[in-house]
This record gives sequence, structure tokens and C-alpha cells, in this order.
Amino acid sequence: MHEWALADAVLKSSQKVAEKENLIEVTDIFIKIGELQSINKEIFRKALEATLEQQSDTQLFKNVSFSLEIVKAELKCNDCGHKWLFDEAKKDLDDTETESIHFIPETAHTFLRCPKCNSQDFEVVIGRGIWLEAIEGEN
Amino acid sequence: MHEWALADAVLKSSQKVAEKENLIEVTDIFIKIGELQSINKEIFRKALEATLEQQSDTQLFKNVSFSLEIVKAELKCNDCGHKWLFDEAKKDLDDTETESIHFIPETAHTFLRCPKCNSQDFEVVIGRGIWLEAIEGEN
Amino acid sequence: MDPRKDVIEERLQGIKRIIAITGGKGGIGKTSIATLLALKFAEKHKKVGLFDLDFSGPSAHILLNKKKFDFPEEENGIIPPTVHGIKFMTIVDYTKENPSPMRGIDVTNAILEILAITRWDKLDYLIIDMPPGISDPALDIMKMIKRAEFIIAATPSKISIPEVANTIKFLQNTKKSIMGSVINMIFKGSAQLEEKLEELDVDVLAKIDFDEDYEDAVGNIAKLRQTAFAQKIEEMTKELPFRK
Amino acid sequence: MDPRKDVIEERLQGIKRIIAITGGKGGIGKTSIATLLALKFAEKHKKVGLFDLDFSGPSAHILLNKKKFDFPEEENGIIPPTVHGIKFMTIVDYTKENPSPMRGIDVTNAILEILAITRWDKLDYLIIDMPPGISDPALDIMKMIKRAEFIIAATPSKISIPEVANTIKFLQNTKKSIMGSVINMIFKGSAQLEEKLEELDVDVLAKIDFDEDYEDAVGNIAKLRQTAFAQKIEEMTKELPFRK
Ligand SMILES: Nc1ncnc2c1ncn2[C@@H]1O[C@H](COP(=O)(O)OP(=O)(O)O)[C@@H](O)[C@H]1O
Ligand SMILES: Nc1ncnc2c1ncn2[C@@H]1O[C@H](COP(=O)(O)OP(=O)(O)O)[C@@H](O)[C@H]1O
Ligand SMILES: [Mg+2]
Ligand SMILES: [Mg+2]
Ligand SMILES: [Mg+2]
Ligand SMILES: [Mg+2]
Ligand code: NI
Ligand code: NI
Ligand SMILES: [Zn+2]
Ligand SMILES: [Zn+2]
Repeated sequence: MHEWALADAVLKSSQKVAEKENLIEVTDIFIKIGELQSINKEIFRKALEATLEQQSDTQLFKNVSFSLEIVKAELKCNDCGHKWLFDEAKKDLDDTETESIHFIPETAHTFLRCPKCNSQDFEVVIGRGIWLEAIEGEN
Repeated sequence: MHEWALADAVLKSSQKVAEKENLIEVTDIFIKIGELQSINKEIFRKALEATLEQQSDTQLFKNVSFSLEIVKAELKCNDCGHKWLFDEAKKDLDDTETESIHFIPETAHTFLRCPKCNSQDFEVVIGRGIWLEAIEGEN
Repeated sequence: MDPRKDVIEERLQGIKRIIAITGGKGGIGKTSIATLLALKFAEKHKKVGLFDLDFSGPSAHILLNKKKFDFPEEENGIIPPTVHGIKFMTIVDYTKENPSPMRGIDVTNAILEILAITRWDKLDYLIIDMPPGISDPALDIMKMIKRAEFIIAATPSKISIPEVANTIKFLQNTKKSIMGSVINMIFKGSAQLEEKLEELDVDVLAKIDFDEDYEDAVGNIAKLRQTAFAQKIEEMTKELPFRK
Repeated sequence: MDPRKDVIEERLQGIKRIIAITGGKGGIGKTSIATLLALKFAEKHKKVGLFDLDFSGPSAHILLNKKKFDFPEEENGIIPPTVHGIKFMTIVDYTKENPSPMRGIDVTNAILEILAITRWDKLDYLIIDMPPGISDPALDIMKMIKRAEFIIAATPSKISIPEVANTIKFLQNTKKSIMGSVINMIFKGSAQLEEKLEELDVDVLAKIDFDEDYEDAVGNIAKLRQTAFAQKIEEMTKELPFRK
């Protein structure tokens, strides 16, 4: 599963923030998952836990809990201004296309079109991929 | 003066907004001038007034007053993260360079460098050029 | 609110036709086609403008042998300077040939600014020289100038065919007007490319051979006008899409 | 906060040297140099990776005759598939050769994503094939991979010299390591270009003639290996900058 690489990134980032903030223990990590990337919450939680076990600095994360939130993906056409949700658009994608976007969300520009003007020139306003929202801990 | 073309744009934009909002008269136009473009407030006011006289729809703007505000230009290096002000940087520019940036603000990337790492890869966080902030009027 | 976009249509309203020379890859002759086309129109006393949009590698000025980079005249905006009968806008007049690294958002802003302040006045043709690829400048021209028509530069190389096919598909997706394709740098025929163009329903407007002496003409207007390349462009302007 | 950037260095830590093939214009041989260099290293049993970063016109797969676009294997990330002994990452495995119009910000995001998830493992060389121009991808590589070294592709054409000079000045500005320049597509000498390179203090690593038969070798690995181009790249790898 390629999610492990992203889980690893989240933990590395959290560790960096913790060091900067002089935390001796991280208790909570708040993560947002942009819907565009179609990452399953439970799979990502498992990826985080598995990655944690392989990490050296187990002390820092020994009692950490993960809060995962899915963020709806909103798209906006740069050409005609139309806004729409990935949720509505994805029913027109086949499995391979969804999988491509799962690996590299920017391939959305390859497989999606503005439902109003057919343009591939759109913006992912929100809900692209993995985002480290905040961490909490003790120092 | 090339400012006339931008003043014209501001009035066209204001007219469009006024029409959308069903205003029969525009009383105030609030404009921000990004410092990067080195546009003189009084010259721009004159440009607005001169352009107004040539406009057809004088009724809409017959009692309009312009509020002009200069916005300091903030730059941020994409390479090292350093932030600085155009105000500090511009003393190193010669007249031709300042004039280039006056016409096309993006030539800042040609003539400016990050003072910390020398990179030309920086972002104009705020204060690029002419911005129509708001209009007020009666309907 | 950005006021610039509301004035672009008016700035371009005196222009009869706007033709963007695009294609997939770099180095396939876009700038040569754009510049020779503009020169040809000027020769025929057409009012013609040339807008070099390849900000990262502007080169139309090299073909035109323009070596002085003064600021264009100001008069209620910017008046494009005339070079060999062509109203010629190039960012080089502002960057003075210095490196100008811009990200996509900067390119978009610079295009918007130039379109908002430039007074082309009345033109029969505005020719736009595009940078390679479907990136910000191409997307911006499609967005900001809805009535632009496209000429597709292409070479017969196996390396370039998939990319040119993708550019065409992309334009067709949003129903852009494609005037046709100019096949350039032909060595040993162009059958595979022509098949692809046929399949995509794009006409061939001109076929230009690879010319070992073309480089000698670069920057020399008299020589440039005498190249086989110029001859083919001349013939092309008599074709149907230009008579419309 | 974007977690991806914090993991890139670690993802690349098993790689001894990272070499980006850049230059000014398109169509000057960047992809050919990158691909032949990777093939050469593979031949010599070096561990080598090739990363095609030209998302708008990916073409290394055409030279390598890769025609099947399956998703790369997943294992704690993505394992680049091996093609002719090269670990090869191309966006084509995900776009399946469809048009992929991305703005600068999208290109940056896609590069970040690929760098964050790809497990190159141990490599002697990672070769990066760059798109033309100093735009987002070039800026991103310089920003995200500080230790990248650059090979400058250049052609003797008058049209391409100013742009290649600008690319070099730009890299020198931030003290990037330039290994040297490969001069490609030589017809009638390259004196003017060599003078410019000398002036900018950039070594010439190889000089490659224009070869009318090169195109026939595109997509045919056996033929490609026998081209004069491949021969010159082989000689180049014996040069000082590669022995460091
Ligand atoms: N028909 C041709 N024969 C020989 N050389 C050509 C021909 N067309 C273009 N060239 C050369 O190819 C290079 C790229 O041409 P250019 O017009 O700049 O293309 P682009 O704008 O697509 O990069 C230049 O060095 C030019 O001199
Ligand atoms: N030395 C050469 N002789 C003949 N053709 C060449 C040579 N080098 C490159 N080409 C051709 O020029 C075109 C551009 O080469 P490519 O390697 O794709 O450059 P880039 O990646 O800079 O666009 C291709 O069609 C290729 O076959
Ligand atoms: Mg996007
Ligand atoms: Mg900027
Ligand atoms: Mg060009
Ligand atoms: Mg290439
Ligand atoms: Ni997965
Ligand atoms: Ni002025
Ligand atoms: Zn749309
Ligand atoms: Zn910096």
C-alpha cells in the first residue's frame, strides 16, 4: 500500500513540529484527508500505526491518538467559474482513473472535465490530499 | 501614461459590479495600489478622473469619489522562506529596473533576489498592483 | 477584485483575427512559423501584431533581429513598437534579455497585465507565439481570449507525435477552433504524423522540409524572406482557412 | 501543514548523485541525453534511476520503447518499475498517455507527491529529465533537491543561445552545481555557443553532431545504443565530473 509512505510523512512532520515546540510527548495528531485522493480512513489509520511501530522515537508517540477527518473535494473551473464536488464527478470515473487520482491527485486534470464547459482547466479549491492540521502534546 | 489603461479597467470593473448590484449611482470606489508597481496615488487619481470624462455612462459615476490606498509589498522566498519588503529592496534597483516593474510587476523576478539566499524564486504575498477593493452606491 | 480581466475584450476588439501558434514540444518551429507569418502579412500590407508569449524563452526578437530594448511608448496604455511592419510585443523590452524565472501564477499575471495595458488598435491579425506544452500560458490564452484560433506546429519525429496529438485533443475538448497544422522539419516524409492528423481531423496547412541553411537566415530579414520556409508560409496564407 | 516535504530528503538518501538535465529551449536533446545517460549507466551495472519530469510532454518512455502503462508496484510507497535496467518513473504510468493539462501549482503538487511516495532505494545516479524553461518544475527541483547537479543541454542555434545563457546565469545565481554542457545538433560548428559557455565558465562535456539517422533509432534500444549520440554520451561518462 502506498499510503504507508504518506503516513510516514505525517509522522516525520509531527516529530519535526514536536521538536520545534519542545514537546516531550505528542498526545494527538489531527489529520485531514482530502476526498480527491480516495484514501480510506481505516487503511490510513492502520498505515499510521504500522509506521509508528517501525519508528525509532517511540517515546514521543507512545500514547498518541490519531484524529482523521475526510474533507470533501471542491473543484472550480478556471474557464467558466463553475463549482462542483468531486463526489458528484467521480461516478463517471472508471476504477483505473480513480486509482490514478489516488496515487497522484493531479491526474484529476487528465480524467475530469468541468461539467458545464468541458474544460480540464480547473482548480482543486479544497480536499486534495493528506494534510497535517495540528498536533497536541505535553512539554 | 500607461496608468490610464489601468484606470479604465477599474472603471469598467466598477460599472460591471454596479450593473450586477443594480446600482443607479456609484458614490465611492475603493482602490488598493500595490506598492510593487510604484504607481503614484495622485497620478492614478488624475488618470481615473480623465478616463471618467471620456466615458459614456457619466450618469452612473457623476458624483463618485475615489479612495486610494497604497499597500506595502511583501515578498517571500520560495526557496528559504525569508520574508522581506519591497520597500527595503527597491533601493538596490536602478531607474530602468523600477520602471520595468512599474509596467509589468512580474519583472520583479528578473531584477530582485532574496536578500538571504539570492534566489529569484519568490512570491509576492501582497501588494502587487491595482486592486478594486469595493464600490458603494445607491439603487 | 482584479479589474484587468474586465478590459481585455475591449482592448482586443479592433483585432479581426487572433491566431495562436501552438503545438506540443519545444523546438518544433512555433516561433519561426509565428514570425514568418507576421512578416508575410506585413509584406502584404495587412495590419499585423505579434505577441511573444514565451516569457521563459522569448525568441521572436532574435528572428526579427531586434537588438534595442526600449520601453514601448505610453499613450493611454502601451503602444507596441513597430518592427519590420509588425506591431511587436515582447517581454524582452522589459527584462532586457535577463533571466526571468516565473512560476505559473506569475506568468498568468504578466499575461493579464500586458493584455490589459496594450493598445493594439486596429489589426487584421494578431499572431501569438506560444511556449511549449499545455501549461499556464496556453490555458490562459484559451481562457482570456475565447475567440483565438490555433495553428498546430508539428514535426514528424516519433518523440513529438503523442504530445501534439494530446494538444489537439485538449483543444477539441473545449471546441476551440483549429485552423490546421504546419508540419515542419521533414527529413524522410511524415506519413505517421499525417495519419495521426487525419485521424484527429486536422488539416495540413503546410509541409516544410528541414533546411540546413535556415539557421543562416535567423536574424537576417532579407535572407529569412527568401527561405523555403517563408515560401511555404506564403503559400499557406492563400489557403482556405486564411480566406475566411 | 503539508507533510510531504518533510520526507523527501529521506526518500532520496540512498541516492549518491542526482543529475538534472536542463537547458533553455525545448527540442534541444534533453530527453535524449537523460535517457542515453541512464542506459549507459545501466550497461555499466550502475544502479540508475530516471525520472521524467516533463509532465506536459513526457517522452523518455518513447525513447525507451515502453508501451505498457501499468501502475508501479506498491510497497510502503511506490517501487519504480525497471525498464532496460533503469528504475523509471514517468507520469505516463498514471495518465496512460492522455492529455494532462496542469497549471504550475499542480505541477508542484505532483512533483511533491511523487518525491514523497517513491522508494528509489539505493542508486548510484538519479537522472532527472527536465521540461523546457525556468518554470515551476525547474524551480521546484532546485528548491526540493538542494544537492541536484545540472547538465546543460544546448544547441548552436542563434535562437537558443540567449535562453541557455539565462538558464546558466540563473543556476549560478544560487550557486547550483553545474557539471557542464552537452552541445547537441551540431551542423556547421558551434563556435558562438562555445564562446558563450567559456564566458560563463561552463565546461563542454560532449559535442554531438546532428545525425539524420538518429530518429530511426528512437524507440529501438539496440539501434539507440549504436548511435553516434550514445557513443558520445559513453565518452562523456569517463570525463572528470563523473569520476568525482
Ligand atoms: N524547417 C527548418 N529547418 C531547419 N531548422 C529549423 C526549421 N524550423 C526551425 N528550425 C530551427 O529549429 C529550432 C527551433 O525553432 P523555433 O522556431 O524556435 O521553434 P519553437 O518556437 O517551437 O521552439 C531553431 O533553432 C530553428 O532555427
Ligand atoms: N543529435 C541529434 N541528431 C538528430 N536529431 C536529434 C538529435 N538530438 C535530438 N534529436 C531529435 O530532436 C528532437 C528533440 O530531442 P529531445 O531529446 O526530445 O529534446 P528535448 O527533450 O530537449 O525536447 C527529437 O525529435 C529527437 O529525435
Ligand atoms: Mg488543479
Ligand atoms: Mg511571484
Ligand atoms: Mg518558440
Ligand atoms: Mg524532453
Ligand atoms: Ni493505495
Ligand atoms: Ni507609468
Ligand atoms: Zn467550466
Ligand atoms: Zn531565500
